[in-house]
Amino acid sequence: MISLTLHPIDIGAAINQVITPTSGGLNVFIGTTRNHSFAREVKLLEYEAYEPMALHTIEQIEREAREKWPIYGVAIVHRLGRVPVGEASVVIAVSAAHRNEAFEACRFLIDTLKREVPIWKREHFVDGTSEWSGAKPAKKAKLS
Amino acid sequence: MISLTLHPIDIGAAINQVITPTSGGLNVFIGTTRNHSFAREVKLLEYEAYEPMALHTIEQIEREAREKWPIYGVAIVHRLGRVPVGEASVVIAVSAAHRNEAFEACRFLIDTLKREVPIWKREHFVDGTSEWSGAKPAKKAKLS
Amino acid sequence: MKVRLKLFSVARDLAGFHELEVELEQKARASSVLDVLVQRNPHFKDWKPSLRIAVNQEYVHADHALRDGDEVAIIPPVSGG
Amino acid sequence: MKVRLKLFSVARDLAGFHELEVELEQKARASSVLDVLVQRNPHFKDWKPSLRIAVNQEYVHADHALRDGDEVAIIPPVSGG
Repeated sequence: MISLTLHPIDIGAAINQVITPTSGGLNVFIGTTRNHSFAREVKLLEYEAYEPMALHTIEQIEREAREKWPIYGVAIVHRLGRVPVGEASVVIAVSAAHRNEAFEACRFLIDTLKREVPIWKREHFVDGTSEWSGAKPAKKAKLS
Repeated sequence: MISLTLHPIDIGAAINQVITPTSGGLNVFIGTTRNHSFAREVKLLEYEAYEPMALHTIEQIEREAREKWPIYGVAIVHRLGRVPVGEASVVIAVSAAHRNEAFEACRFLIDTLKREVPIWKREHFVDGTSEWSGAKPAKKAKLS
Repeated sequence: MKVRLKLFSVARDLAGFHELEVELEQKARASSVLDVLVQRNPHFKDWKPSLRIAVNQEYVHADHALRDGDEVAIIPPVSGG
Repeated sequence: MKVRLKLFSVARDLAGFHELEVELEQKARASSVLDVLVQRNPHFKDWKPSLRIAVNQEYVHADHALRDGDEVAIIPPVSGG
């Protein structure tokens, strides 16, 4: 189950999707909006995606994980739009016969998602300003 | 939140307990009953605990995890009694500012729980027999 | 040839548009679209090293040969998760 | 002195009881309760190397000195999770 959604993620549904009668261990990663970023107070995060490519890239990394580990169920759900503090922006659930594969595959999926999938996070601060997360030019650009 | 329960574990409740406004990443391990064990068909697992010591030992390993990693919320729930195939026997949820600590602490908690906490699993097979999981004497005992 | 250019995140803010049909010379490479963007806004020059390019929803190298009708996306450093 | 002995899992099955008050000599060690169990059922001898002992809900070494009123638990290899 791979999806992008504008609504709060149903974490329980994602988890239930990946439990199979053959699975003994399940690892789940949940990314949530936290109330600060580099000492600045965050009000909410806003995610945008290049949606078809994001889905396609998530499918690729799921395939890659399945080649590396004998895993059974995989659910990857990313929320788009505004995500208030304390709510989930991403849920990745992986089941396997044994816990080691579930942990390793889940870690691989979130690490690779964060590096490869075309989704961007805009941080909205309590002081009313906002900026794209980590967006800095190679050389300091004079942005007007 | 640490608990032992005879009832199905409310996974969503355990997860919601550990989300704090300061947490950015949450890792959850869920152990479920699988339908086979060393090629034998399993009907259900039955857990018993030395309850006060199990709770006390889980508290100790949570404290140990908190000394090793800067984690925020921790929930550890273990089910006792009969757990049918596909249902959760244990749920461990850990939140932290960043995913690395959440993953590492969660892995430590389940690994240590499985090694130290006085809980035992009896496997009930589809063929009607049952036995304590992994129970073999150092030398082969002639059990009557 | 013509390609459909898509910009996201900070690249879109910098360019001031999200989508544009761009006319390129024959034998254009993926990097050619970056040159077009730099012509329109010199600030893109500073961003060039951190931008990735996707053609028809796959990441490509800068020297990837473009074809008429391609969808070319400018991918600033991603920050999902 | 008297200690309260608790057995679990395969140890309970082997002994045939879950709890028992046991009379031990003064200066008894944790391992003394294993000797009592072996006396009652020789099969315990084969299990001895894999049994851990907890006194008042803490794991102890075999030479831990027992005290009157202790709760002594025989902990076979655990298998929770």
